[in-house]
Amino acid sequence: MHESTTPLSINLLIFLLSAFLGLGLIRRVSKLLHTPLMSLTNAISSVSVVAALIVMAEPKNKMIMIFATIAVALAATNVISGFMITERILRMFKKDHGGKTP
Amino acid sequence: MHESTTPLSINLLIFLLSAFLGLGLIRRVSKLLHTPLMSLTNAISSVSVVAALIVMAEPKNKMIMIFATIAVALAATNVISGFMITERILRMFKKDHGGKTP
Amino acid sequence: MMGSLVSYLYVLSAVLFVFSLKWMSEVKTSRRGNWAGGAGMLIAVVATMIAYKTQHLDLVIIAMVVGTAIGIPIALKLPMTAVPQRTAMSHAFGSLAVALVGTAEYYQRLPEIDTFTMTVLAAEMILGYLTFTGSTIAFLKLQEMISGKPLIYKGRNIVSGLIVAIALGSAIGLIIAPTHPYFLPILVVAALLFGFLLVMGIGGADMPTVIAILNSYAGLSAAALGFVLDNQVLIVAGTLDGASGFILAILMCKAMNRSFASVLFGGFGATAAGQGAAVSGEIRPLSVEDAYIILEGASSVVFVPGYGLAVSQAQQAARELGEVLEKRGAEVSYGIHPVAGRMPGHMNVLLAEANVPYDQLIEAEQINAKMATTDVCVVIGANDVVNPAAQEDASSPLYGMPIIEVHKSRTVIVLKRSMRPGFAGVENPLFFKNNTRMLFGDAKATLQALVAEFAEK
Amino acid sequence: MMGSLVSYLYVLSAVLFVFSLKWMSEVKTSRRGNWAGGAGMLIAVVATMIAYKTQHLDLVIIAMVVGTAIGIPIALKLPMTAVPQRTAMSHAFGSLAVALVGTAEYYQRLPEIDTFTMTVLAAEMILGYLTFTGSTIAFLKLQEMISGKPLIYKGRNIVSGLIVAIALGSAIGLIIAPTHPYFLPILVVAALLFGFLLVMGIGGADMPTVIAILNSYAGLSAAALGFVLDNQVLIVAGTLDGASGFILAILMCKAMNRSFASVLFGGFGATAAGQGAAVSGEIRPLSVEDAYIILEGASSVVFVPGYGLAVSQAQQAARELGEVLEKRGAEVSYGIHPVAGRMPGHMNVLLAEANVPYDQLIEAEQINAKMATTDVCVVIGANDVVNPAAQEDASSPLYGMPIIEVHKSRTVIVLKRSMRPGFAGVENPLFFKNNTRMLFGDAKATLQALVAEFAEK
Ligand SMILES: NC(=O)c1ccc[n+]([C@@H]2O[C@H](COP(=O)([O-])OP(=O)(O)OC[C@H]3O[C@@H](n4cnc5c(N)ncnc54)[C@H](OP(=O)(O)O)[C@@H]3O)[C@@H](O)[C@H]2O)c1
Ligand SMILES: NC(=O)c1ccc[n+]([C@@H]2O[C@H](COP(=O)([O-])OP(=O)(O)OC[C@H]3O[C@@H](n4cnc5c(N)ncnc54)[C@H](OP(=O)(O)O)[C@@H]3O)[C@@H](O)[C@H]2O)c1
Repeated sequence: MHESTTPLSINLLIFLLSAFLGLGLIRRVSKLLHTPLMSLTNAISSVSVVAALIVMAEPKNKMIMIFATIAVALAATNVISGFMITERILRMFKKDHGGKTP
Repeated sequence: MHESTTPLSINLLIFLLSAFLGLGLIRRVSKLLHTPLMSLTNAISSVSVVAALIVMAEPKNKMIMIFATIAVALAATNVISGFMITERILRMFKKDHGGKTP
Repeated sequence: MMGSLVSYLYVLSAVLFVFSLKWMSEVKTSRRGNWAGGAGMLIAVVATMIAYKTQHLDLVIIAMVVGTAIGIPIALKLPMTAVPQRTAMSHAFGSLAVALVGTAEYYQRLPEIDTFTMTVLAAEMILGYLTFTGSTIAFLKLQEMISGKPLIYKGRNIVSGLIVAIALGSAIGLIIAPTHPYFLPILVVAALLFGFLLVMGIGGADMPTVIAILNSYAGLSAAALGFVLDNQVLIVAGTLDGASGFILAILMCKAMNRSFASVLFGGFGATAAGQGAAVSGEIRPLSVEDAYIILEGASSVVFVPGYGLAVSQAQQAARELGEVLEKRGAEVSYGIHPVAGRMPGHMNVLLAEANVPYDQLIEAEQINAKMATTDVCVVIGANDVVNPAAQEDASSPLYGMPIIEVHKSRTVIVLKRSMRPGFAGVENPLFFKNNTRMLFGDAKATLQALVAEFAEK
Repeated sequence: MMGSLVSYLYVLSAVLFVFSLKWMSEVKTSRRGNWAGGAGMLIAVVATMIAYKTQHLDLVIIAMVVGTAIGIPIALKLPMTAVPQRTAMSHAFGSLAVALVGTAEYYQRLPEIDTFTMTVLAAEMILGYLTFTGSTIAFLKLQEMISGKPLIYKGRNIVSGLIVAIALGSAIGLIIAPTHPYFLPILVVAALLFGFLLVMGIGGADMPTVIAILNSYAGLSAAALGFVLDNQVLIVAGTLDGASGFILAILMCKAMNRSFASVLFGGFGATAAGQGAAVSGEIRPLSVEDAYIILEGASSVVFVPGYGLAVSQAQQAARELGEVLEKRGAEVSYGIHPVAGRMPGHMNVLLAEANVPYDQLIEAEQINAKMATTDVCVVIGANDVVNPAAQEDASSPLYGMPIIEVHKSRTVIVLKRSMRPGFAGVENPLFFKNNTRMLFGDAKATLQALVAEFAEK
C-alpha cells in the first residue's frame, strides 16, 4: 500500500464506512462487557505502533528515530497489557456456579 | 476516481466494510417494513446505471453502445419505479386512525 | 492526492445509501430513508455524467426518458397485491441491465483483458443472466401465468449439473483465452438456461425466498462491476443490496423453519411435497348470520390475514369490520405472521393501504402471548401460517415452523373458499378442531356481508 | 492492480478488528473477539515490518521487548479494582505514542508538507498531546494521588480560551508556514497545557466519561495518522476505536442523565456541585446481629453494589454471603446500575472476578421490575445510584437519572462507613426512609461478619 498514494476520497470513504460500522457494532455490546470492551479498544488503538514502525523505517535524523522508538515501546506496552488484561477479565465471566469459562 | 486505478486490496476492503455494514443495518429493519425495504434495495441495486453510463461514454462499437443504452433504459425504469413505489407504500403507514403520515 | 470533485460526490452518494438503509429501519424515518436513497442515486448519476463525458448524450437522454416513461405508470398503477410480482419483474430488468453492461464491458476491453478482470466479469455475467431468466420465471409464476408447481422430470439433477458445468467451463475458457469468440455466447446461453431451470424447479412456496436471493445476486453483480470499473459507489451500493437480499432470505427461512441451503440449492431437489399425518374429522360450517352472532358477543377479536386476503383484495373490508367491532367496544388487533402472503411484510403493506394504523399490527410472538385470552380469531385467507400441525404433528413438512396459534383462542372463524390446502400443500387440522368454524366464500364478500349484518342491526 | 501481499494482510487485519468488536458483543464469543483483535494487531505489525524494511531492526526489537516487559507485569498484577486507573494510564501511553509519531512524521516530511497533510498532522498532534496530559491527570485523580475536586479558579474560562487560541493559532501558523521553527513547540506546549487544565477542571464524577472521550481521541489520532501515511489499517482500527469511546461516553451520559455537551465542554464549567433539597430525619443504625436476623428471614435478596464494593474489595465477601443465603433457600441476585463504580461495567467485572455467575447480574430496569416483591436489598457501598432524590426531588442535581429503586423493596440495608455523600456529593434521602437500616463499617468487614454469623448459627 505504500507504493502508490490512495486518493483522499477513498480513504475518506473507508473512514466513513468504518465509523458507521463501529457505531453499530459498539451499540450492540452487552453492558456486562463494557469494561473489557474499553480495555480491548484501548489495545486496538495502539495500532499506532504501525505508524511508528513506518516512520522508523527510514528516519531522516536521530531525533525522529528516538521519538519513533519511544512510540513503539509505549504502544507495545499497551498492546501487550491491553489484550492480556482483557483476556484476564473475560476469563472471569462464568455462567454457572463454579463452572468453567465456555 | 477514473483517472487512477485503486489497488484491488482497497476495493476489497471497501467491499468487506460495506458487507458488514449492510448485514448490520438490514438486521435492524423492522419486520413491518420488509416489503418497502425490498423495493428500496431493488431501486438501489439499479445503481448499475452508473456502470452503463461509464461504458457508454466511449463505446468502441455500435453493439456496445446498444447494449449500454438498453441497460440505461432498464436501470432507469427500476430506479424510477423502485423509489416511487417505496414512497407510495411508505405513505400508507399511519399510526393513528385516519391520521396523516408523520 | 486531493482527487476530483466527482470522487467526493461518489463518497457522498455512498453515504446517502448507507443512511437510506439506516433510516429504513423504523416507520418514523423510513420516508426520509427512501429520499436519501433517491438523492444518492441522483448524485451518483450526475457525478458519473460529469466524470465520463459521454459521446452519446442523446442516447442517454432517450434511454432515461424511456425508462421514466415505463417506470412511472408501473409505480402509480400497480395494485399493492401485485408488489411481489413487480419486485420479480424489476429484478429481471435490473439483472438484464447488469448482464448487458458486463457483456458490453467485455467487448469494450477486448482484446486485452487481464485474468482478474475476466474472472470478475465472467462471474458477473453468469450471475446477471441467470438472475434475468430466473426472475422472469419467478414473475410468471407469481403472476400465475405459468403453474407454480416445481418442474420435475427424470434426470433433472444431471441436466442442471451439465449446464452448470458448461457455464463454468466456458467461464474458465474465457479466463484462459478471453479473445476466443465462442466462449461468451456459450456462457450466456448456459447461464440463461440455468436460471430458467433453477426457478422452474422451485415450488411456488419458495418463490419469495428465491426473489430475495436473486435480489442479492443483482446487488453482487453491481458490486462486481464496481471492481471491474474501479468504481466505489457501485461496490458500496451493490454490496449493501447484496446484504439486504441475503438477510431477508435468511429471515424468511427462519420464519418457515427451512434451512437456507435447502432453498439455495432448491433447484436440485423438489420442495418436500406436503405429506404429514392424514387429517380427518368433522368440519363445522357457519353462516354469515351465525358468525355475526359470535362476533357480536366478542370483547376481543384478532384478525389473522394470509394470502387469501391479498387474492380477494379484502383489506378494506377487513378494516371496516374491525372498525365496526371497535366501535362496539371490542378490542381489535391484527396478528401478522412474517411469511403470511407472498413476500415479507406483505400483510403489513396491504393493511396499511387500507388505513389500518400500524400499531394495531402485532407480530406473531406477541399476539400468541394473548391468544388464550382472545375471544374470537378471524382467519382471513390464511392457512399454512395458522396450521397447528406445525406444533402437533412431527411428520408434517411444516413441523417446527412458528405459527400464529389461533387454535388456542376461544373461537376461530376461518374465511376461505374451500377445503383446499394452502401454499405448502399440507392439510390443516385446524379446520377440524372443536373451536373452529368454517365460513366459506370469497373473503372480501364474506367480510362485506358481515359488515352489512352489523349495519342492519 | 493486484497490489502486494502486504496490502491483503492489511485487509485481513482490518477484518479481524471488525470481528473482534462483533464478537465482543456477548460473553459467549467475547474471548474469541479478544483473540481476533490480537491476531489483527500481530498481522498488522508483521505486514508493516515486511513492507517497510526498517533500518533499525535492533531498536524495534529493543522497544518491543521493553514494551512487553512493562506490559506483562501490569496485565498480570493489576487488581481488578484498579482497572479504571490502568485504562487512563494506558491512554496516556497510547496518546503519547501517537503524538510522538505525529511529531516525528512532521520532521520527517520537512521541508515540503502539503496543506492537507499539515492540517491533519496538526490536528493529530493537538489531540495526541492533550490526551496525554489529560489522561495522566485522569490517572492521578482516579488513583487518588491528587484531589478529585475540579480545579476552579477565577478567570478559568479566559485562561482556557487563551490556550486554545494559542494552540489553534500555532496550528494555523504551521499550515501556512510548515518550516517555521517556533510553531511546533508552541503547539505542543499549548496542547499539553490544555489537556492538563481540561481534566484538572473536571470533577471526579465525570472522570469515566472523560476517559471514554479520551479513548475516542486516541482512536481518531491513529486514524488521522492513517490519512497522513496512507495506511488503511490505521484508518479502520483507529475509527472503530474512536466510535467505541464515543458510544460509551454517550451511554454513560444517558445513564447519568447528563448532556453529552456538558461533559465534553466540562472544562469550561464546573460540575454542578451537589445541592438539592436538604434532607433530614432519623437514621436507623443496625448491628450485624440485627442484620443477620433480617436476612435470615428473607426469601428474596438483591445485592446492589457500588463504588464502595470496589474500595473495600468486598466482592468475594459479597459472593460468600450470597451463596450462604442461596443455600438457605433465598433467591439471590445482583442489581447492576450502568454507572455504579468508576467505569462502565465495573461491577460486572468485580463480581465476575469473585465467581458470581453472570446470569445473576441483573440490569437496572429488570431488577426494578422485581423490587416490589423483594424482601431485602443490601446496598454495598453504593450511594448515588440508589438515591431516590433522582425521582423525588426535582431540585436535585441527580434528578432524572435512572436509579435502582431499592427504596421500593420491603427492607433496605445500607453498608457504608459514614453518612458522607457519594461521588456526586448529593445527600441521599434513602438513608432516612422508614424501611432503611444503616449498617456502618467497611463493607468487606461487615459482609464477613455476616457470613460468620450465618456460620455460627
Ligand atoms: N410471505 C412470505 O414472505 C413467504 C415467503 C416464502 C413462502 N411463503 C409461503 O406462503 C404461505 C403463506 O401462508 P398463508 O397462510 O398466508 O397462505 P396460504 O397457506 O397460501 O393459504 C392461503 C389460503 O387463502 C385461501 N384463499 C385464496 N383466495 C381466497 C379468497 N379469494 N377468499 C378467501 N380465501 C382465499 C386459500 O384457500 P381456498 O383456496 O380454499 O380459498 C388458501 O388456503 C406459507 O406457506 C409460506 O411459507 C411466504
Ligand atoms: N461507573 C461509571 O461508569 C461512572 C461514570 C461516570 C460517573 N460515575 C459516577 O460514580 C458514581 C457511582 O455511584 P455509586 O453509587 O457506585 O458510588 P458513590 O455514589 O460514589 O458512593 C460510593 C459509596 O461507597 C461508600 N464507601 C466507600 N468506601 C467504602 C468502604 N470501604 N466500605 C463501605 N462503603 C464504602 C461511600 O460512603 P462512605 O464514605 O460513607 O463509606 C460512598 O457513599 C455516580 O455518581 C456516577 O454518576 C460512574
